[in-house]
Amino acid sequence: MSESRRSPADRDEPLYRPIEHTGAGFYLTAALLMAVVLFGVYQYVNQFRLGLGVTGMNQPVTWGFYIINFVFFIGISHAGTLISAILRLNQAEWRRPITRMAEVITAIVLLIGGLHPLLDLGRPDRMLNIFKWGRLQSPLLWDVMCITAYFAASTVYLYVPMIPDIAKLRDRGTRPRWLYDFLSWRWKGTPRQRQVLNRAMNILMVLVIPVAVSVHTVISYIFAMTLTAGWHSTIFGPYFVVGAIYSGIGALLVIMIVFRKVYRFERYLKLVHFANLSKLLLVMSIIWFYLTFSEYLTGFFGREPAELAVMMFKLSGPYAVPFWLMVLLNFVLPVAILSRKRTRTIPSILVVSIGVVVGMWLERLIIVVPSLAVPYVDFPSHPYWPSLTEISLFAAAVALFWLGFMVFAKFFPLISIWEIEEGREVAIEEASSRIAGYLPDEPDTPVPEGTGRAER
Amino acid sequence: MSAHSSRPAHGHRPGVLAVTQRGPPATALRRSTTASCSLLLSLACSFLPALACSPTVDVEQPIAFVHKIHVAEEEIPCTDCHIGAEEADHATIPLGEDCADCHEDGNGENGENAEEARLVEMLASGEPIPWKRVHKLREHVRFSHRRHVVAGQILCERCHGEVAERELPFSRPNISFNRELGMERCVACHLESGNPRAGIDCALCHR
Amino acid sequence: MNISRRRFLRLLSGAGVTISAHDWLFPRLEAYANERLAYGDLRGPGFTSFSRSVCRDCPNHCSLAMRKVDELPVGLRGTPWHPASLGALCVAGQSQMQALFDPDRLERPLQRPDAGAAAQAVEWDEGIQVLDERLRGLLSSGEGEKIAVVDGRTPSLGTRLLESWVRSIPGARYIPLRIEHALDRLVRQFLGGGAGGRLRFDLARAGTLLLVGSEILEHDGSPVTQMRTHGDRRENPLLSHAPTLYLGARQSPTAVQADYWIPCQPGREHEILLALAEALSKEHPQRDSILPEYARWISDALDPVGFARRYSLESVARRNRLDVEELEAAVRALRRFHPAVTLPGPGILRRPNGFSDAFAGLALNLWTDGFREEGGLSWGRDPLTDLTQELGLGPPGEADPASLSNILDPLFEIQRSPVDVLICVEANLVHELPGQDQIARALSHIPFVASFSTHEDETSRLSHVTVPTLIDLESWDLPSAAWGSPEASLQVQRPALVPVVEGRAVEDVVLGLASAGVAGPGFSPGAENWKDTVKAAVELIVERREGDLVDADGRRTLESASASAAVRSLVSGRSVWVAPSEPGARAEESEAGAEAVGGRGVRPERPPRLTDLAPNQLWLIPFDTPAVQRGRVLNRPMMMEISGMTHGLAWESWVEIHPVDARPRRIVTGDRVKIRGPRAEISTRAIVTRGVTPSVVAAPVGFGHEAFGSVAAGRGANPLKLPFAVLDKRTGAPAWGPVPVFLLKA
Amino acid sequence: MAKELSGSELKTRRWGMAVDLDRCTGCGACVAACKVENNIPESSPEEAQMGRVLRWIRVARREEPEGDRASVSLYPALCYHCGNAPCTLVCPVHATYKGIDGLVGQIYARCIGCRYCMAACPYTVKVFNWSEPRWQPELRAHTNPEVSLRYRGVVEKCTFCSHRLQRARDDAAVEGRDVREEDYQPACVEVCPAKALTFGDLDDDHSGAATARRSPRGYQLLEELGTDPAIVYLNRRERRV
Repeated sequence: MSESRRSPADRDEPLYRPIEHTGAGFYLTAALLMAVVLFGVYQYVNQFRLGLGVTGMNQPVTWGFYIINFVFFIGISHAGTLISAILRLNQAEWRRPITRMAEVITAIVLLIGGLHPLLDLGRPDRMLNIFKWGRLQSPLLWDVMCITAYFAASTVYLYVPMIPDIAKLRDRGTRPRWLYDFLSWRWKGTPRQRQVLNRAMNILMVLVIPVAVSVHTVISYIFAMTLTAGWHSTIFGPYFVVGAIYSGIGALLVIMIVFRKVYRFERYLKLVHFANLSKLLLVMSIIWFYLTFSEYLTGFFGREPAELAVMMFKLSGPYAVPFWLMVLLNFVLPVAILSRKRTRTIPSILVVSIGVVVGMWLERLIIVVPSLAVPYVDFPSHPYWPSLTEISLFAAAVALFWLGFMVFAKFFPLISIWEIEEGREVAIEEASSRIAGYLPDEPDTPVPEGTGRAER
Repeated sequence: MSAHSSRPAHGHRPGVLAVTQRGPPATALRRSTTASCSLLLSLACSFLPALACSPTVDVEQPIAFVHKIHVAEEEIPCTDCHIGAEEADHATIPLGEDCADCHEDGNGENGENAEEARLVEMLASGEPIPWKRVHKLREHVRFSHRRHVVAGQILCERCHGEVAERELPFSRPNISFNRELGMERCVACHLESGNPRAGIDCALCHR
Repeated sequence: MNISRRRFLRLLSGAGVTISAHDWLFPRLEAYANERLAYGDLRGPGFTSFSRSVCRDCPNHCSLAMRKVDELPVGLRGTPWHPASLGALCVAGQSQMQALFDPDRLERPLQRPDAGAAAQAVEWDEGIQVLDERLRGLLSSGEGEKIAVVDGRTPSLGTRLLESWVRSIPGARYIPLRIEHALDRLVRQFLGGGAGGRLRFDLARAGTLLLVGSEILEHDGSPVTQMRTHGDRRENPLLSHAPTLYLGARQSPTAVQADYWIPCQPGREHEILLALAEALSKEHPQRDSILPEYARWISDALDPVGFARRYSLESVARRNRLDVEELEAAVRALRRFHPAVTLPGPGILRRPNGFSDAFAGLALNLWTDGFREEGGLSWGRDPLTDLTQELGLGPPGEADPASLSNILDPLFEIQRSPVDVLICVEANLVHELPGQDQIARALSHIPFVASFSTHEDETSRLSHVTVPTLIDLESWDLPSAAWGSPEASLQVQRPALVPVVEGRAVEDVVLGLASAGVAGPGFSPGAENWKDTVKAAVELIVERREGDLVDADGRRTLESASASAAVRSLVSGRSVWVAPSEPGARAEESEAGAEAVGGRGVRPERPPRLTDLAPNQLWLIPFDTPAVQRGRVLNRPMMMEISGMTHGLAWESWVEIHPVDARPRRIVTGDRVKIRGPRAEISTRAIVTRGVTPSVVAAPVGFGHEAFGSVAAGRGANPLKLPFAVLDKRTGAPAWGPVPVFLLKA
Repeated sequence: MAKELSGSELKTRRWGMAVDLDRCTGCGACVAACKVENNIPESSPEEAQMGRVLRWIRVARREEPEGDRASVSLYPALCYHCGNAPCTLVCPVHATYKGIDGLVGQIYARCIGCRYCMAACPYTVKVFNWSEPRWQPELRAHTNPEVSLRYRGVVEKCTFCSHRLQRARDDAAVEGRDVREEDYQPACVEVCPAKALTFGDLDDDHSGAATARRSPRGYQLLEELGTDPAIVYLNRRERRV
């Protein structure tokens, strides 16, 4: 019936559907996720009251699930902004239905990931000491700065391209009106407004990439700046960034496939998008493997005892299962499945990307725990097993992510409507003229001055 | 609320709470913000008392001891009664026996008054005088009177003010910079003292 | 600003709720904060003072200073002028405060209608009355021989008092429960330091130290002296290159400190020793006279050729899976640093294995002749020895080391048990001796058992009356001389603080019984009160030894005139040591001691052979550690935590096994394992380590209390459940030597 | 009474320790002394099983396999008060810092419990209060008043008994002199029965600790990391810890 109220010419009606129609499934899922989140909150209150004793961390393994999840979630956050910024910057035309989802992932996951260090604090009540007495020398403080900057940048970067869509929603009279009214900044779509929007996006695009790279580099510095064997490595910066982008793409693919199914976006998210993204995933998988290989080979070849002890702990010790599972999920499976066109189907991509997300979580586990569990000196080691608190907080974080995504989808379109429209209207011409620009000039065209001189 | 107004800087300040109660313009969203803010604030308050170092309410001393009579008129040096000041960490409140040295016969040098009569009565009962402690150091502070008084040669007045002029017993801490008795004040004094031993190394003052 | 009525009310109620919540919360939180600050409140100006006492956890009797801040005890320190400890304290000694303030301490006597039944707290007089009646009954019927008293305390004036009270009753037996036996004592004498940190026995000339399972740094006795002596030996420039060889199954701290560890399975020490002796004696001028000595013990020795072949270094090394080079190095060391000293460990002697025992003595005699001639071994003189008589306590009885076995052996054979009343004074027989169930069964057949103990322990659970005792820090005594001290010292044990538990000293109970007529003729201590007795004793000593008085601090001799002042200071102030008038007066004792080591006159028994071990079986070797002290200190949480520290364990016991044994059983470090012996089964954690030899399970002794306070009870397992209750006949020490066991993953 | 001292008159020191492993028997007396002196509560059995024992000094055990056996060494391990301390570099709030006379301090009131310093410490000597420490009331009342009682959520570690240094400094200041070496000794050094621990000023060439440092037997733990620990181990045997 809503169809009848709107103009039949609105081809992008399916994109408004999730916002304007809420089924029982939504409430059920939300309630379920909410329950998980609330249980996590309850567990955290418990932890707040009783101290970190409720976790499974112990004397040599002083960092556990919270830090693993922190690195993991911040890594996932690279899905968005970085990918969408790079694709936008490259003017990759297939990006249009993807960027929004990627950016939403960033914003939500960054919020969740950024909370994890607080979960990990022994005295969360003294958290403000970081600002009051902060020492710039500590990589933890760099982290605080980078993550806040990244959060700010990526939220803005999510919000700015959303303004025209919000205006559309406002114009359609979608409730709550005040929300769209307030957020649309009186967007009318005037040429001036478009120009400002484009410029803002261009600036943000360029700005957000170094910030994003810095975030994960600095997170790797938390580890690399210590002398701990297995952490003290120069490759950690790029290694973390690559891993982050890798896991980000994996998460993006999962989200895309799930919401494509749920919200019936099949017309928008076509196989080509998945194929393109999965190629990117494949490339990242190979780069990731290359870096992992370099990291482990240098460690192994040097035969430095402490380094070797940590490595053996991972390769053949108690962490052998997660390690080889990680290699399987992060390298063997993606390469085996994604490198052939025949197997690059959506279900198999879903399997691979879930595998990548899990594999990247395992990678974080394998980076954080074994180095602590095998200290330089003789220290009786105790196996690290997460407690119920840690597991439920992890579950709560994941649930919160899905919940956040669902709630976002309830208020804002998951696919950038105006960009799709823009694509339809101007991009084909623009792209074809751009492609024409790549082609060799016709013989009768005069050669520009500059090129000629350069050749001489 | 007024009872808490004397709390030092790090303690709970009623003013902070009042800001949130004033209430921003009434949108549904912001109302809920108010609620959550006050919740957060009361949560935050729960940590502040751990920092409490002194009574926040006036305490009533068992005897209306007048420092003026003892210090200004009788010219008794501080350390005669507060024996710990030169020898130990805490300056200490004199024991009943120390009072009895002068007040035994129920006749102080200034003649008897009602308070002295009560003192003598208390001394006679043999029970220790129930002085209420007004100076409490925070648990993580290592403050040694000996270090300041003997090694640092800092006069009592420098911190405790004009005790000699005081006519009422102490119901509140009487550090001259009490309202801001925080690390900043310690550090400021340490920095300007010029004594090479009075550094600002944390372990000098933190246990 | 425009405020609607509704909004105003909302704000008002919000503020009200916040304020009232705050006002409700704040006082509580402040109370909470104040409670945390109450600590500061309790304290006065912060004046520090010290009061002295003596630690009686072990016979070393280290002097303690209890540090008090504003009269509140806050810690213990050693005092540097104690001749044996020189200011050090061992790990257990420092935890005494925890014993003092243990909430599980007994405060009133417990009475049980029947051994093992539920206990009922009774009034002090009521509890003693029961004991009184029992003893009086036997006394009046002249059946003194049915009374036995086991005393687990270290020797002191108090034990003398108890001893002479018991001995005054005709026939009654006084049995000191000295787990230390003659050889341990010798070890301690031998290594024990003298005053001023100088070794009393000049080990600089000892050259190689060959320790045959003798864990001088670990087992019983006085950790402080042992550790310190070890340190001194290392510091000695002459000795710093003299090697120490350790022959044993486990890399104990002693073995860790030794320069050579010759791993050796239980029961095969003799082989290696014989090989060493054979190699050494080839060059010995008295080889011909030595061989008959061998012959007395070894039938093999009758055939010198066969002996030489059988015990050649090569064949012994092969049989024991050792490198010949290792044994050759040992021989070189023994030869080079002549004369060597061999110290056989209790593990060797305690086993009913006269063979190794004898050989160890033989080797000792061979290689320590030089010292014997110079009279190197001499005993300090214990001032308490002469004192007891003058105090009216009668002559000290000859401590018969075998008497423990004399009493316990019949206990096992219940029918012949002559004991009607057994009194255990701070002696937890059931926990500390091997063969717990046997001992428990024996106790249950004694008509009346009384125990004196700070806690309700395993023995008091089986006794009819349990009388609380005081801890050393809150009672009076004159502990006996420090072990190994050449000038026997005397120190006064005074209450360092007001007794935490309102109780009575054992001696006060004894004196009370005696004054009520429960004593034999000839028991007439001057005072009725224990404190006065101690004071009188101190007075006496000062009188008799005026000239010898040494100030505790400066070690200056005091003027005679100040003797009474010294007495006062003894009782109220600081400790004073009395130098002996005739050092070394007991030379004959040293002979006896050496004799005990030589082991002559003991019938040799077959050593347990490796073939005795069934397939899949392992040897269980229980061992002592200073932080456990056979479980006597495990009521202190600190000891529970420190004892397993090097293995990363706390509050638990463990067994050490070799990977070779662990692998087929799929055991890894931290696994729970079951150890099944012929008589019992225990379950504890496994530590897989190459620090033990294969086919050995090494377990610390002392864990696995079933009672003894909530801290100790139910933690870990007691390996002494597995061996039989066997006592070494000669030394009276329990034999907890190797037991064949099965090891299973639980 | 104190004389006014100018800054140059006060001697700066670098307190350090020599641990003679030929003398150390691993008896654990230092551990007990430390627990008593510094009010370190006992962990509950459950916590201990998880590896959360609070301990500022411990006796570590190193096992180096040699075929079927191992050469075992025992050595006391405590905060090494590194000259170039990795933990102080990473602390975000200045709770662990390089203090006077080379001591690495830990301020519990400032610590936020991020445990970064623990992760950064190559010696694994810092411990964390995972839960509120449980004190038996009687024992809590008899704790050392010079050392604070810690609470859940903060990191703690050996301070070389810096409260003793503070006392010594006060005494010295009252007498108008410098702190002498004999004025100040941590509890573990004081109590060691084998006298394996020597404490002193490493900058003073004549002190016991400095002499030991020069000994051919001497070496620092993880020397190669460049942390410059203030504790030197002495060991004449080939096996080193």
